[in-house]
Amino acid sequence: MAKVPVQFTLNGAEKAEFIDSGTTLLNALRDKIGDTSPKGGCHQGTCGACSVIIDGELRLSCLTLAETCNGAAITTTSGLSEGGVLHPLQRAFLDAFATQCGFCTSGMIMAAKVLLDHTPNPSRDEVVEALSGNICRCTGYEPIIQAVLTAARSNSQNAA
Amino acid sequence: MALALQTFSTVKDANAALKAAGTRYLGGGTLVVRAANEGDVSVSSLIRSTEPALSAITVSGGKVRIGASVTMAAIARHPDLASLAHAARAVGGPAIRNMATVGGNLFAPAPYGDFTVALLALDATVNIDDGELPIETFLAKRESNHAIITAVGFTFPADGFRFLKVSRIKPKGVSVLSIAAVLEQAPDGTVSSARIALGCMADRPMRATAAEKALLGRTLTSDGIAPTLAAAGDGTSPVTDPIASAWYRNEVLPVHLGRLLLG
Amino acid sequence: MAIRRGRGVAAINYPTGMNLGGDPTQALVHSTPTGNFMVTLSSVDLGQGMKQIMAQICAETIGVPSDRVVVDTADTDTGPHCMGTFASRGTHRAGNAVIQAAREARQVMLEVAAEELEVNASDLETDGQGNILVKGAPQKSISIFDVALSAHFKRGRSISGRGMFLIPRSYPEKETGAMKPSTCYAHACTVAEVEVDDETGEVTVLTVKNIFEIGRALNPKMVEQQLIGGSWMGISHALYETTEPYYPNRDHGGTDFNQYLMPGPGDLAQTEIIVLERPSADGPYGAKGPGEMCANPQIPAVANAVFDAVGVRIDTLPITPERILRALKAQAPN
Amino acid sequence: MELRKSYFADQRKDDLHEIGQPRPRSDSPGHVTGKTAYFADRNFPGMLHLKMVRSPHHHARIRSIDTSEAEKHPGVVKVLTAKDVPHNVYTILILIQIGPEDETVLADGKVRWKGEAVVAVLAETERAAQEAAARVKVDYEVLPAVFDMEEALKPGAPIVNEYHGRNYYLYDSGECRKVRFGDVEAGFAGADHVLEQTYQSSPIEHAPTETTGCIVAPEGNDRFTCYTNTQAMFFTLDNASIILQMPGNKLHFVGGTVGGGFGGKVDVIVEPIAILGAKLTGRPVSFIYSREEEMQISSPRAAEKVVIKDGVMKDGRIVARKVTGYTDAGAYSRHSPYGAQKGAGHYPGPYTIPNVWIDTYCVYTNRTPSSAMRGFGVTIGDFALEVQMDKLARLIGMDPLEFRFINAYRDGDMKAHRQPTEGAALIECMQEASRTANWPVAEKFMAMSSYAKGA
Repeated sequence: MAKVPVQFTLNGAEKAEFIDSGTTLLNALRDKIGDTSPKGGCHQGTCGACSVIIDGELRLSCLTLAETCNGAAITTTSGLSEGGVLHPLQRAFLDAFATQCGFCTSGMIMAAKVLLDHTPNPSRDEVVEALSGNICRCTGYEPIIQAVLTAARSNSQNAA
Repeated sequence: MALALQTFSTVKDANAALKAAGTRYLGGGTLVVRAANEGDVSVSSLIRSTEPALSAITVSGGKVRIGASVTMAAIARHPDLASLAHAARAVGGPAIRNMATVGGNLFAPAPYGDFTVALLALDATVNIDDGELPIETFLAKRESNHAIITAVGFTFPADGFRFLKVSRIKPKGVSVLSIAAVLEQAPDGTVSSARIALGCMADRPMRATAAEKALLGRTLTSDGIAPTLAAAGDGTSPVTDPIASAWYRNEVLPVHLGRLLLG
Repeated sequence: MAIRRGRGVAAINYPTGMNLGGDPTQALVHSTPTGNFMVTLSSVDLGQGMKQIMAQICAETIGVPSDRVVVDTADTDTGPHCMGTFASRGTHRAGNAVIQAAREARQVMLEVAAEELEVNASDLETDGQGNILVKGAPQKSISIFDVALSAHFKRGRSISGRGMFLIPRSYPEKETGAMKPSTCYAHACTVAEVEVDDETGEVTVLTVKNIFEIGRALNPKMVEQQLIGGSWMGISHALYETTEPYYPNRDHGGTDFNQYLMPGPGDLAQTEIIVLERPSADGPYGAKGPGEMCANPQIPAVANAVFDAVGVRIDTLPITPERILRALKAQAPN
Repeated sequence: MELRKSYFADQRKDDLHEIGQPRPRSDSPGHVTGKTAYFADRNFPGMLHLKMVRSPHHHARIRSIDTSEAEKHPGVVKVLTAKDVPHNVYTILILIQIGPEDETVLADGKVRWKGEAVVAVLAETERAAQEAAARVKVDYEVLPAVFDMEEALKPGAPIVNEYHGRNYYLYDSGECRKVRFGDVEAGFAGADHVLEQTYQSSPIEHAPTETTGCIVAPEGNDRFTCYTNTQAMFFTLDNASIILQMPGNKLHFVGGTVGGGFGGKVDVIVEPIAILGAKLTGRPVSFIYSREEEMQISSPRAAEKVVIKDGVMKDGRIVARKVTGYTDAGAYSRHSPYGAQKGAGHYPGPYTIPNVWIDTYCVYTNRTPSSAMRGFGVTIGDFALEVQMDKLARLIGMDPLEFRFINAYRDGDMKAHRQPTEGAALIECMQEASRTANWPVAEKFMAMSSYAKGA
């Protein structure tokens, strides 16, 4: 089987691996690099649990071939907290009791992070739209929406 | 055979590679990688091209050219395509829109392919490496297409572009149906030309030609559009899928068309 | 076109634990040398928060803060038997087992403390903060940290306990059906308000007001999580979900999250939740199982609200736009 | 959410240290940082991937199975058929003496539902397993199928499952679980109105975001560790032990952190075959349902049919209720015989009715085997009961909420299954609903209490 090189930064750290051509980014991250924070809930692009940020854009790692990410900057939920301090979104998800089984959580946080990076003070409708590609079966979404709105408020307070 | 990806810098070389058996062109991956993940073992080689023109949007003199690799997100945020933004945003959630391409959408089977419904109403042309063809011609035999789509082109209507997607899940759900319309009205308000395209009313986007005809010379009032709504279902053969049955789609098509025309 | 509004009510009860009993759960509790407590189980956390709740139950019973309790669960080499996480049984069955184990451990802990303080164990109480005090003379005290050290290194005692909870199995009487399905029941009453588009059959659930009686909210924020999520699932069952949308034709079942329909974040009803607590006689600190019943009353409440809005009864779930539209058309000639 | 502490305050101690406190969840930091380890987050060198060849038919005889091409396919390590499974015919509730064994791990001679597992392929990669699965040839003789419970119960219907020999589960009480209380026919005869209605439901999928699965690793000492998302550890271990004819002490199950269950992960469905694969190859094995399998192959909530016949008086009293409940088990029992009789203990709902007749049936059809789901045996029954209550109230021109107060059970009331009511709280829930939803009812109802009649 043809092995191909992939090289990108993952949460700021350089990564280089040889992988089978045609390997999805999700499988490369989980099986080769050992970052299991993106989850494989469907491998169809319908659940959002595998969401990662590639060069500032939200992407589904299950539908992205790893070898198309050469030179990219990839962010996953496992890389959000710095020095043991949680990212404001992570803190807000905790405080809002927005996780139950937790399987969708890291994808939700990725989707929310891209939103807040571009839209620091989103409306509720903007939050709903940003989360719309991510499925949660436990929470009924409302606690997650509230967590994102709370994180946005705490961001803007810090900035003020 | 394991799956492998081949990348070419030109469309020409990629087209040559696509002639081999078991190959398929990789756009944004939302259709092709999904199929591979789901166990479609008929494809063993994915081909893509990184030619820059595939990712370009040009707008000049009312003419629009959108490269086939342009994503729905790129269309939605392009300042010159603002009136198309809601049709681009009708596709998927945010992550899908960052991946799904114009070229891929042309091949998306019902209940997908909402943006193509818009392109059909816009009377777009579909470009390949050595020519172009009308979108209706392309759609009619898209299964037999083996050439890489390079771009779509259309003339931007001054105004009068209308688009509606009906889905059961909000804000992101696949279509019960989608409708796009490009209407021109005479100074007295009567419709002087109309192109109406429907999604999910057949296995691929289709024109509602009887409805279009019935609209000519009519005003956009409840009474004025009545013949159009009566003709809306002519020639349709809607899909039945988990979202809705063919019966339901036919029943609500006139309702939604009416709301789009009067809205 | 008309958007019609209606509201409906439903009231339900729900049994806690496996039907007819006979479903054991066991637990072990022991202290570390420095007075932290391990709860060992084989119960499964599906996301409902079993680990956190068992920590709070153990902590309450021992008399320490819950962050001094670690729950180690679901390794069959170490965890004692649990029948499983289903039938709203986790908190009730495992919670009772943990209480029994924690009580036994607490008794040893108090005996060691009594030896250290030179008093009778029956004269001691815990302050919930990690200290053991002499009743009526709180200045005379010892920390659980010191008690555990003493037990381990000085007195050779194991501060530990075993817990077991089993409701004996009930066998239904063949002819009359006399039986004991459950020992305690949770309750709910839901009022739903909907809008129905009478041209398309589309239903929008505007509000749901859920009153749940759950015995005891052991952790109110976690109860709230389950109740909000359950209420959403109930609405989802009422209006959307099916694996065979056109039965008896079994084709066209959804195979992904695009085509297996559930309400999205833009479809949420304004949801109000009120909790009543009538402690159950045999629940851990009075708790009943809220996890399943919280998704039930919305279904008939929405069905009744749809009737109230447009005057057609959809007696087959799910209540899809197609079923409503067909019923409206059938009714139209009248 | 609000706690209404004014209700039942006399029965409750509210000054506890930990109970009643909104402590943060100990597992949430792991969730928000992506560190929580689910079963599939483990990766073992040399791990094989298992893919299942499934029946394309609802009901068919298997004439032959040819795995030769699949076995030769590059990357394939093992292909398993029924003959490889030591105890291939099983039923999970055998652990609590509910038999007979009626389901095959891998189909043997016959398939009884579309999607049934026939051949398991183990390969070095998922792709190789998929390719090889496509090369397995199964020759089927299609048989007539029955999908409708009423059809299945008619004489002459195709027999779905020969291990039962009839298309319903035979309880010790006969073809259904029965409850008989008072004289229901006398009740109907004396009623002002009698209303009989039928309610039905479709199968519903649990749709957890994490699909069903497990990873099995040989420990090198003839023991096997199974990382699983089962909802019931020992229940799964003990059933695997029976199916594999392996002593339980050879099996080590690790789990307990699950990406949503809702009842969908209590079937013992992936673990035994994955352990068998690991045993026969000496390699770690991963068997994880695809999303499509989760949606269409894993057990759904059963389709149900509920027929309710009520006798009601003009003053609002329900004097007789007869319920016939049908649970569509699909082709195999799994948990359905239990769920069906759970309905018998649940009807006639939280109401005190003097004359009650209940029959609940567990019916076999060629649909996807159903099993437990959140509200098992009750959810659809509650839909039927509470829509029926609404219809009855409208039939006699009474407010639906007031109608429920008239019939609500209270402490001490005898239930149809002959247990006295304890700990009732339906009335208080309805009183609070009246207040919260601004749905006024007569003062006498607001003055009622669950504690005792007439109080």
